[in-house]
Amino acid sequence: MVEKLAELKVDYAGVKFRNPTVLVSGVLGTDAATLKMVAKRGAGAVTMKSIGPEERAGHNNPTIVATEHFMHNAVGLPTPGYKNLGDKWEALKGRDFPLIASVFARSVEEHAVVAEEVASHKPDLIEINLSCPNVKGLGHAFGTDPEVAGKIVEGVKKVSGKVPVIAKLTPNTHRLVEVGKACEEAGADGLVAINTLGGMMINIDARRPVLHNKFGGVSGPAIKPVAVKSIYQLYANCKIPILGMGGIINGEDAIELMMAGASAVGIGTAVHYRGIEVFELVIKEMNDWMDKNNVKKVSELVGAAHE
Amino acid sequence: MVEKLAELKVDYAGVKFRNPTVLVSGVLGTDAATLKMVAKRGAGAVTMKSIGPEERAGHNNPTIVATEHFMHNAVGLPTPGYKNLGDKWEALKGRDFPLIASVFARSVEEHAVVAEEVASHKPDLIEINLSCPNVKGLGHAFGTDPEVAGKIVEGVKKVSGKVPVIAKLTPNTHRLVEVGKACEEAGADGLVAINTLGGMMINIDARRPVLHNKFGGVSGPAIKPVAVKSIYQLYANCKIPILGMGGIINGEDAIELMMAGASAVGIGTAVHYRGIEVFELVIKEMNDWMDKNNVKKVSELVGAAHE
Amino acid sequence: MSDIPKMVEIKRIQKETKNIRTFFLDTAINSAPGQFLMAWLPGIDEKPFGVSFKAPELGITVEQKGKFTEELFFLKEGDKIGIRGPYGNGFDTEGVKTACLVAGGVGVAPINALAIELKQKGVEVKIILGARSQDHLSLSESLLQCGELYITTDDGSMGEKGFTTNKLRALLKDEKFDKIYTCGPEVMMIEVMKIADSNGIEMEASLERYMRCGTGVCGACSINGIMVCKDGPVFNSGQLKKLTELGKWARSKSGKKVTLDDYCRGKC
Amino acid sequence: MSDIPKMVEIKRIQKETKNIRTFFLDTAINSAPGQFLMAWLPGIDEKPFGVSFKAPELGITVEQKGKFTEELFFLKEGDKIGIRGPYGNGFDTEGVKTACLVAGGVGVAPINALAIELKQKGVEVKIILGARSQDHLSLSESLLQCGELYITTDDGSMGEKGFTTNKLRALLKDEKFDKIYTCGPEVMMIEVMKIADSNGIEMEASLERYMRCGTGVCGACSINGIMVCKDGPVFNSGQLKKLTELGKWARSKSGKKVTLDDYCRGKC
Ligand SMILES: Cc1cc2nc3c(=O)[nH]c(=O)nc-3n(C[C@H](O)[C@H](O)[C@H](O)COP(=O)(O)OP(=O)(O)OC[C@H]3O[C@@H](n4cnc5c(N)ncnc54)[C@H](O)[C@@H]3O)c2cc1C
Ligand SMILES: Cc1cc2nc3c(=O)[nH]c(=O)nc-3n(C[C@H](O)[C@H](O)[C@H](O)COP(=O)(O)OP(=O)(O)OC[C@H]3O[C@@H](n4cnc5c(N)ncnc54)[C@H](O)[C@@H]3O)c2cc1C
Ligand SMILES: Cc1cc2nc3c(=O)[nH]c(=O)nc-3n(C[C@H](O)[C@H](O)[C@H](O)COP(=O)(O)O)c2cc1C
Ligand SMILES: Cc1cc2nc3c(=O)[nH]c(=O)nc-3n(C[C@H](O)[C@H](O)[C@H](O)COP(=O)(O)O)c2cc1C
Ligand code: FES
Ligand code: FES
Repeated sequence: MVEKLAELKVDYAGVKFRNPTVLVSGVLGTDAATLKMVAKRGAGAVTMKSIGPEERAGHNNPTIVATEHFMHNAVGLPTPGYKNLGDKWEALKGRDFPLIASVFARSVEEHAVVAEEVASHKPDLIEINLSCPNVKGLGHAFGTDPEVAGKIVEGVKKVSGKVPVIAKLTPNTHRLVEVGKACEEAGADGLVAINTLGGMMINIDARRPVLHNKFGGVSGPAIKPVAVKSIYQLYANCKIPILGMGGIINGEDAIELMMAGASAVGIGTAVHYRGIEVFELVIKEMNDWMDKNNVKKVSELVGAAHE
Repeated sequence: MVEKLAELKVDYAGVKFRNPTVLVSGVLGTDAATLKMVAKRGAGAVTMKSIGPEERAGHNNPTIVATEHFMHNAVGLPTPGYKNLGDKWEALKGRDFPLIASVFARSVEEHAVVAEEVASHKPDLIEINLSCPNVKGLGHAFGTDPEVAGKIVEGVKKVSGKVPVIAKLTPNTHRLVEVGKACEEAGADGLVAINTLGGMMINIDARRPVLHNKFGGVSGPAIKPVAVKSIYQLYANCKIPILGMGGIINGEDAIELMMAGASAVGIGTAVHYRGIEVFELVIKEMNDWMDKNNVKKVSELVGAAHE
Repeated sequence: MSDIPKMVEIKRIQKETKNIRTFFLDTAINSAPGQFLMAWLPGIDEKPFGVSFKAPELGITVEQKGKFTEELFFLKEGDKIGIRGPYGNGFDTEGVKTACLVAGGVGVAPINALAIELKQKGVEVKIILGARSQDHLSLSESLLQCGELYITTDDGSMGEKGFTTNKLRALLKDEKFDKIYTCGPEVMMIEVMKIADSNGIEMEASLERYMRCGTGVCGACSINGIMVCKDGPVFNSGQLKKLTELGKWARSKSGKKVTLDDYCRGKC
Repeated sequence: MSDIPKMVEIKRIQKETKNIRTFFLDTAINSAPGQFLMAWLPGIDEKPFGVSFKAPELGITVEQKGKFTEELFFLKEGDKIGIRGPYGNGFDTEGVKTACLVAGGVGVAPINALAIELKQKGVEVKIILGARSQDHLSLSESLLQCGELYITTDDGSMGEKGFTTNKLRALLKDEKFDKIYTCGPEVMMIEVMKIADSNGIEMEASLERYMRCGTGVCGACSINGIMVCKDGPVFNSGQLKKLTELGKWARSKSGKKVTLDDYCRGKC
């Protein structure tokens, strides 16, 4: 039972994770049974698929494709809507693993509406997905504007009660660090970095974008260097802890993101490449590396590449 | 002699390229002999390593590393300086291939100073590298601010005489399209997209960033979807032609970038993966695909994924 | 390795009934019976279809039901569609010497691929093929080559009038099989499972849920935390019995829990 | 496949002279004689070094010259350095039955790896090892195991006083070789090439230029448009004769064309 090794426990934004690996939002988080299964298969914490203001079917397929270098998706934020999740919350009561509830909305105010209801079901953390397009703004994501991002965090903090609030940042901007700082100042308890990188694939034989939505997010090995840089810069400029993600496939990748400054690490796309066993595998690989390098506590790795 | 096939000729910003493949700036462009060799080995046009305001040694090594997914570099813009290139210009006189001169500088005004001298040596195109950090600004690259980018292009256009001016954009911003439009309005004859994606790699055994400069640019397969999206959006919003680059390894990749909207395509990192033969190979692969799909002129592919 | 759609030509279209066609594709894919492809119509959608013929030509057998299949039925030989896969686990045929295959409606698609393989392996095969009416019956010619074929229709328009499960019960009075395989409406498959259980025979069923990735990543196809696309679509009775959602619940495109009935009526 | 530095332990440091040490590394790399590694000292720099010993332990032989090598010389056994590679083409030994190896200074490093391989292949080897003085002479013990060894020093502090090229001329009066291999200062290698040519003997020399990528991408190491890191570092006399920059020009870190003299004095 690798996940029971004491040295792998981490504290993230006041919540104890059994180990640093976290199931990211949007991957396998659709129902309670799956979340429980992922926790059972080793994840230190799990994230529910992002919850939105009203029911959305998401985009037509193809929504998710992959090459050897990356996964490319535009699922279109399908969600039953925050009011239609009773069965899911019910089934997650009495769980023995930390649960992160991801939320998104279409305006600053709506974030608080969704988050208030979500907080009442007592997830262990509320994650604000700041990467959604800001329909009222310029069309860019909320996460490209420090001021707007700060306001969203502030609004959610007012209604979240005792549940810590973490802000998930988009890498698709030169203002990432400013946005992170604004969230911290607004009271965020932690940061999550990074969401997917904006991209597009064209099938030349069809002469068309591959994804039904044309544009989509890139994740997996291709974005690891972007994740490492983002985390490194956030760690250097913010004090709140970082849940790092982007391109982790194996234990060494996880350690790399931790050395950049992550207190815990998300795993998403790797489920595609290595299956659901990836959590157990990554934990084992981290443990092996730590043993070989005489590292007693995984927390010693956090920010180790900064000197 | 594949490069002689009529249907592969393209016109980019008023300059005729023998075929759509272009050696990108920063790869093999250090000296005249190498540029000639690359042209001989098939490239439709070649770009000189970016020329700066004064001699710079660049960073210590490691400056260039690679994995199976990407190349990661922070060479640090080494340059003899625009005043120390007499021998190179001399050796490039009477050439039988189009030559792109890439320039960079540290302020809006300095760009014009460098470009004026460069223009006097009559390259076929002047490419402005807008990705350098703007030391006088917020530390971001000039290419993240449409207003500044426009001013730089305007200044260079004033001194460039008959040499067309093209602006090379950075993908590290949510304002890419705005920057492209600003350059177009300022008189740019073409756009170049994309430069490298900002990233970082950490060697966990050394507990250190791999590149001496810590941060660096990511190129190769990992950034292709970012390049395709960038080019697609620029094509939809600007009228001037696009020299597309980012992650082209084979002929199908080149066609993908052209279908996104590129009139010609840059090849850089692929030299690492396939050697200098990559130009001949890509041209052959493009030609094979065109034959199979009954496409007579490569220009028919430009923007074909837009409907 | 790459899970991106590849455009392939429709080499031949075989009309099975008014509503059912088999599309033979100009490509070779090494798939096991029970595995499926994701088929893409650019600009329309991408949906899963079981492989009904593996060789000499790769075939999928499709019933026209709604938007996607309607668009697919507009296509002619020579047109192209995108495919990726094969995905899923496929049927387990190890050690099987005698088998009974029970197909309902277009669930016959993967059953046909299985029947062909079992025949090649020298397995003794009996097949029960059922549908609402003649219009929903397909691939009987191919199945006839693979073993003894029994046809049932709800309305009696072809074969015996009645359900496949009635026929199965009847057959089991005199016969024994190493394994029963089934694909069709979930209620039918549950019934087949019960019959197999009470006769002490191993069985496998191929399930259907809404799918996006096809590779076990997105969670859209979850049934009790099991991914139908990757852990399935084929499950044996031991596995099926643990699926409390079987026959009752499914998840709509939005991820909302809906009754299987609503799901099948497209009310989601 | 991955061209990123891997941290490896220094297993053993062998002092060759006051200024030259061989570092044996705890790793196995399948390199051919003449290939080189990029050695990384985190926070300092990364530089190319020829492989001097391939097995049983991988070794590089380094002369302390400036910043990087000074830092390297601070390291002790058990410390780690990063390496990537091997890079470059290596010497061509096909069909060679008798060979003469001419090494100048620390150019002996790849020559030693070559001598070991030739000896193993049963090639008859003669080696001329020269340096400014005894302090710059290294690996003579290893070379002695591989063939007949002649030592020359500019100041006569060891072996014969004089240049390696004088010794080579003397040897060639009585002997014939299938091939001459050389590594050392460029002027010396050019002289060796001329001698080989006038005797009608094939030759190969290993060149040195400023390097960044090591894989033929950046163009830093260009000599007449040929990448020393990838097309070389070993060239035969036919190739060398086309290199008009040989012995005259090099490129500094900034990419500026400088005289070879300035380059070697570190004036760049
Ligand atoms: C693993 C797998 C394999 C499949 N193999 C095949 C196959 O071999 N051949 C084939 O024809 N189809 C197969 N399907 C179903 C197929 O993917 C589509 O769902 C079907 O073709 C309907 O698509 P549509 O867009 O035309 O209809 P839609 O517009 O989606 O629906 C039209 C109507 O069809 C009915 N319908 C839709 N989905 C279902 C369902 N799951 N169960 C019952 N009724 C439904 C509803 O009444 C709905 O209103 C498979 C599905 C899965 C998950
Ligand atoms: C393919 C290749 C293989 C090499 N193999 C070896 C090897 O096996 N062993 C080894 O010791 N070195 C080797 N070198 C040289 C090595 O890479 C370094 O350049 C050298 O160690 C000096 O590094 P430094 O930082 O200590 O000195 P620097 O600080 O760079 O230079 C200090 C002084 O050394 C002298 N110097 C530097 N470079 C050269 C040069 N190219 N030619 C002549 N003098 C120079 C100059 O006087 C300079 O001022 C090789 C180089 C190449 C390109
Ligand atoms: C299929 C898929 C769906 C995703 N959906 C969401 C989502 O709903 N909300 C969100 O915040 N992030 C979503 N993401 C982003 C991931 O949570 C994660 O930030 C990103 O994929 C980087 O991690 P990875 O490389 O380990 O996958 C999704 C990613 C994938 C691959
Ligand atoms: C080693 C290296 C050095 C580069 N140097 C420059 C440069 O000096 N100026 C510039 O505008 N772009 C530079 N680039 C970026 C490339 O020109 C190109 O935009 C990018 O690499 C994407 O193309 P690719 O994926 O084909 O390499 C460099 C890229 C690499 C890999
Ligand atoms: S369709 Fe995505 S997990 Fe099954
Ligand atoms: S060192 Fe980069 S091309 Fe040789």
